[in-house]
Amino acid sequence: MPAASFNSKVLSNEQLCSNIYYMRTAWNPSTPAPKAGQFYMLRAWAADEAPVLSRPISLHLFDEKTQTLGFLYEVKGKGTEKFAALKPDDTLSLTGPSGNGFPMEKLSGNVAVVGGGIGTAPLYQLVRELCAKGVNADFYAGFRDETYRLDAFEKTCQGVHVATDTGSHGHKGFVTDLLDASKYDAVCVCGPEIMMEKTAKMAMAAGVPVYVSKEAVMACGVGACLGCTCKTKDGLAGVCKTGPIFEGSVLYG
Amino acid sequence: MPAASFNSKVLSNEQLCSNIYYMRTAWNPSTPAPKAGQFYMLRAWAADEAPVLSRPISLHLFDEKTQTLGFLYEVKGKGTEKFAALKPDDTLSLTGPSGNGFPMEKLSGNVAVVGGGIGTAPLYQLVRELCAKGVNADFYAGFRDETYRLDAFEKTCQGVHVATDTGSHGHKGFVTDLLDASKYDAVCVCGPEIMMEKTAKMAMAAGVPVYVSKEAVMACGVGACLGCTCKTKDGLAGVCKTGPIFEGSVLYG
Amino acid sequence: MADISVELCGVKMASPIIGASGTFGFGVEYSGIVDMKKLGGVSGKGLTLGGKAGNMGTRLFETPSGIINSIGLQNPGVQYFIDNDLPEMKKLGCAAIANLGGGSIEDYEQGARLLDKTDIDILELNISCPNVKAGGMAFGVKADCAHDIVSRVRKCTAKPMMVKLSPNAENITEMALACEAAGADALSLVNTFQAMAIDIEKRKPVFDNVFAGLSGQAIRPIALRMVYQVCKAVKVPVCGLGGIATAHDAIEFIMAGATVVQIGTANFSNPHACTDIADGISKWMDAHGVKNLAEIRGAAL
Amino acid sequence: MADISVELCGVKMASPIIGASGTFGFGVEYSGIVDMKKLGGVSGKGLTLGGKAGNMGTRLFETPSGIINSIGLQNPGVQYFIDNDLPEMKKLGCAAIANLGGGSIEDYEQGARLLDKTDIDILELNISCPNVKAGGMAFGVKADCAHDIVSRVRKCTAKPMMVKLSPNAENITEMALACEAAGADALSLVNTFQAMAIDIEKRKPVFDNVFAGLSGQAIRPIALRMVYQVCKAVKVPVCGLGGIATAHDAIEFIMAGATVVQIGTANFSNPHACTDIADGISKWMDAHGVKNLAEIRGAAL
Ligand SMILES: Cc1cc2nc3c(=O)[nH]c(=O)nc-3n(C[C@H](O)[C@H](O)[C@H](O)COP(=O)(O)OP(=O)(O)OC[C@H]3O[C@@H](n4cnc5c(N)ncnc54)[C@H](O)[C@@H]3O)c2cc1C
Ligand SMILES: Cc1cc2nc3c(=O)[nH]c(=O)nc-3n(C[C@H](O)[C@H](O)[C@H](O)COP(=O)(O)OP(=O)(O)OC[C@H]3O[C@@H](n4cnc5c(N)ncnc54)[C@H](O)[C@@H]3O)c2cc1C
Ligand SMILES: Cc1cc2nc3c(=O)[nH]c(=O)nc-3n(C[C@H](O)[C@H](O)[C@H](O)COP(=O)(O)O)c2cc1C
Ligand SMILES: Cc1cc2nc3c(=O)[nH]c(=O)nc-3n(C[C@H](O)[C@H](O)[C@H](O)COP(=O)(O)O)c2cc1C
Ligand code: FES
Ligand code: FES
Repeated sequence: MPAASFNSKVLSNEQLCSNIYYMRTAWNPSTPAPKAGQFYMLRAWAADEAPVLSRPISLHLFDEKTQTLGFLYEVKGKGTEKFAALKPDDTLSLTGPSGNGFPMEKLSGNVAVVGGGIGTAPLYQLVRELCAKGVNADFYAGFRDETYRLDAFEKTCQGVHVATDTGSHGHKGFVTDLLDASKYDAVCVCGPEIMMEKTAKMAMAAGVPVYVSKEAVMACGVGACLGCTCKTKDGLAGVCKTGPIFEGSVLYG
Repeated sequence: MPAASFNSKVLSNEQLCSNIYYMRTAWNPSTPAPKAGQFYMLRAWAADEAPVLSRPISLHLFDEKTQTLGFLYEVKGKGTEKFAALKPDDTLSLTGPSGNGFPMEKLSGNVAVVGGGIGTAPLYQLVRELCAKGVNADFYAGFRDETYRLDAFEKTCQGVHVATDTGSHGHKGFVTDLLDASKYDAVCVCGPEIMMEKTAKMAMAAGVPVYVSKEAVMACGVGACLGCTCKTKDGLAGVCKTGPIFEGSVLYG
Repeated sequence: MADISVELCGVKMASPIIGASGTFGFGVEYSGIVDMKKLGGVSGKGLTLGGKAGNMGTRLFETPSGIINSIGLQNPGVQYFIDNDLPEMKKLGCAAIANLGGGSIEDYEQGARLLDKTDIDILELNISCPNVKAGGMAFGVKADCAHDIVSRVRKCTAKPMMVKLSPNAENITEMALACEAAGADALSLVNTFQAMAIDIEKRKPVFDNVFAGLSGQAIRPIALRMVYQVCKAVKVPVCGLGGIATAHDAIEFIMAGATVVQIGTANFSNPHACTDIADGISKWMDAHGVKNLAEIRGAAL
Repeated sequence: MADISVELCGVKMASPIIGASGTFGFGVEYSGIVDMKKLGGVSGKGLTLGGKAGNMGTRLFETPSGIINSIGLQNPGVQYFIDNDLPEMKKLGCAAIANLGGGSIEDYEQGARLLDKTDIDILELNISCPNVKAGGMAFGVKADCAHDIVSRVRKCTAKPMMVKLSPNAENITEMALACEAAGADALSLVNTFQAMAIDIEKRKPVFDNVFAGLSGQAIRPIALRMVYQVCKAVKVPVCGLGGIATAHDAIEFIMAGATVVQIGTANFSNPHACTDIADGISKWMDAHGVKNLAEIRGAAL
């Protein structure tokens, strides 16, 4: 289904902690329904304003009943700063949903869902979809210091395991310290590159399939520009179309 | 005295009517004091944001006691739109004061001060300075339909004469219909180019010296780029340094 | 409503707006976003005879009002395109333009021969891709090299052939005249400007290839100048591009003499750019009593 | 604090930051704004032997992240400069660089002879102004023409001579090598890019001369590429410019091999640009343990 592009009203845009915001916007029901692991290209500034490129942000929540999209984002630079300045009723332009999304058909039994920092963003919709189809999802989250959206995850998942670098919440150390991949039928992970690689290699060593959400700088977000490639064992792959979800063995095999 | 460049706090920024705003900002007393007919280059956006160039806006009011600068401006495009969005306590960058200003030493007796639309902006500080030195200033103002700041002019000037294109206020027609230049010792004018030319030619025909405030697109505003020239009978002249106030005979002689 | 249809090399187009090569996929990717029937055509991703994996390392970099790209002509090869992408492209409802790049002259010739037998509407010969290490660039820089390759490819196809010029050409007018003399039916310009960026933390160039191509609004004033110069010099129709983002920009290029324009980087800032521009041109023409594009084409020359 | 002083052609400079010709007056205009002692130098308005009234019509036009100018070398003439402006410039406390343009070779020669007898620190030979109708441009485009004029002016002065290159040169590396061979002590690049704009309401070019010069951040990625290419090719020191607006940008040029940089259009967006950049470079060096500019100069080559 090709991506659509539409303007959306901001419903709320809340600062959760230091640099983390949670924004809800109106979904346009004449556009394709998004699923976990997919993303939209977001823009909150005019076409002739900086930055030139729109910014990819994952689907954090899709509530078809209320026709609401949720985005969890961290303020990093120019683009996300402009998102943070949005107020209810402001207009946001969305292009998507893009990407393959998590392979729901391959996820069953017990699934470990592992997030690092803002990498937890796409995982909330994932655990929602997993729960909805009766899959048991345990959530493992690593943060530097402050945690966010754990309440939401706790309402949805059986097990929620937290690690922080500072020890302010949960285990002091890496989230991967907490994970025993061999207990699961599959692992899904999103976070900093080293953390994803470590998690993926742990899962692969345990013979458990692992699905990794990759990042890349994007221009079009719809597979048209070929700007967003990442290395895989079969050569370069486009993150926005072939990904952003890749099997660990394809990336690190 | 070379121009200074400083950041200033917005004190107020009020919409007077459709596209007309009146903004007050804090003057920096370590910078040269401005005088009527001079202007500042204003910027309310980052150096790397559009538009590239800062915008010249005339001194509408300078109150040395309260260290306040007043700017009266019309929203025309990108730059002035950004001014209009400013709120108290926002920061504005100012470069100036620039330009020659009205020749106070040549203004005495009875002076006609003639403005068209937003061209009235520099004339308020002018009538204030004229009154302060005991010169009688009559104010003639032409507007399309809506009028603004007349109350302020009325408090300062003996005679205030208004014309509007629509007839909504005062005389229906041109402000030049109201003016008998021969009654005055000098005429000062700022407004649309055709209106300035007409006024200047009337004054020149009556043998009365006339001072005209010119506009030009400006880059530096301090005489460094030579981008802001206008035609005079002695060749091209830089508006930001030699001007913006020119004798009518120099422009239209 | 003003008539914004045009004819380019005998191909009828609903509007003078074409999606630019490399920025618009094969059109299909934008088909959920853009009403393709309003476009004059889509110029597909640049093709090479045998296909290419494209460049390693950073491929995209944002600059003030522009982007630098180092895609490196990633493409599945001419035959794969013909078998898989062209049928989809032909369903879009606008002209299908195949953009052909390459390393050696022989590859260009063979690619053109293959495309000649298909139902592409126009062949756009890209002699200017700055991202391929071997060859490519030289053809686009020296007028005599360009003449050579264009006349040889000319013999391989009866399709309307539009040659895409590089702004890095030593002399854009001479380049255009050489390509016209060599048998080009139309010229398109500009491709990207050779540019670079340095990662000051790593203290080395951002791109593995060091140099890459700048596009977007930043380059428009230079692109417009080149289009103007070329339109003054040649008789064949010209397709103008380089930083066009609004109807206003497109009209500038048309007044400089362009018959059609292409929209590249602007699609990334506004996915509806192509149709917004087409609609905006009609509107402007209506407001100004202009009935068809011929009335304003070249008006500023 | 890191040492950001440099030496250019034997002239000691407090920092590698120079106000660019035509954008910074003779420095005096910015003396109430910028602490001139922090600058390496000021390159004054472009001079011609007999002076020039400059161009009629529109002189400035804003573009995305850039401006196009058509000043047309308005200047009071070399002798007037020597008598009236140079004394003021010499009081600023940084190097006084005289920028010399012209129409004929003879004018260049005579201008250089006059300047040779003054206490200017460096002569910047502008062979690239695109805004003067007769001559000017050709010198900046063809390497052999450039070689000719540079070697002739070389004979007229013992001052350090920095030749300013045009980005419109057919081949920037050949151009640089030709100027070096002809006796340039340093090279500065880039001047403005030939560009244009069209007033679509009037249906004609915005500028009376049709073409004018694009500067500002828009051109930076292309300017940086050219500086990098030239630094790879020549042995004389290079002064890099073109769209530098921040310390980050300046460091990019230095890592590409530039000894000093000039700041032009950025002064219009931020009148403190020159000193902000100088301070920003020190700060960055401190944060990165870089003690002097030689440590990073050319690091990305
Ligand atoms: C498919 C996909 C989904 C994403 N989902 C989310 C999400 O749900 N929530 C969220 O907060 N972020 C998400 N991101 C990352 C987000 O797109 C970037 O953080 C954002 O584009 C940064 O833009 P900026 O203008 O704020 O920062 P910039 O000014 O562009 O950059 C600021 C700093 O961040 C770094 N940076 C920029 N882009 C990236 C990137 N893609 N990855 C890592 N570092 C980067 C830059 O190097 C720079 O140091 C996603 C990215 C992708 C590709
Ligand atoms: C010395 C001087 C003093 C000025 N004082 C004032 C003042 O006190 N109050 C005030 O409201 N304005 C004043 N102006 C005019 C003001 O600078 C412009 O209206 C402003 O720069 C427009 O910027 P913009 O980005 O909003 O519009 P833009 O987007 O730049 O332009 C919008 C439209 O306005 C036109 N325009 C742009 N600049 C000018 C101009 N300089 N003259 C006429 N039309 C223009 C454009 O052609 C365009 O059609 C002054 C100008 C000068 C030179
Ligand atoms: C990501 C990207 C990929 C491109 N790939 C090609 C290509 O394969 N073939 C080609 O002829 N031009 C290619 N171009 C150049 C564009 O078609 C166009 O000439 C250039 O970007 C200038 O136009 P713009 O400023 O509107 O983008 C590419 C441009 C971009 C940005
Ligand atoms: C208004 C203006 C006037 C200029 N005049 C001259 C000049 O007289 N001589 C010259 O060598 N360069 C001149 N230039 C070019 C600048 O010195 C500089 O090379 C160019 O603008 C690129 O740098 P920038 O992007 O930092 O402005 C001028 C540029 C501008 C914008
Ligand atoms: S971002 Fe354009 S192909 Fe992925
Ligand atoms: S605006 Fe630069 S000299 Fe007047």
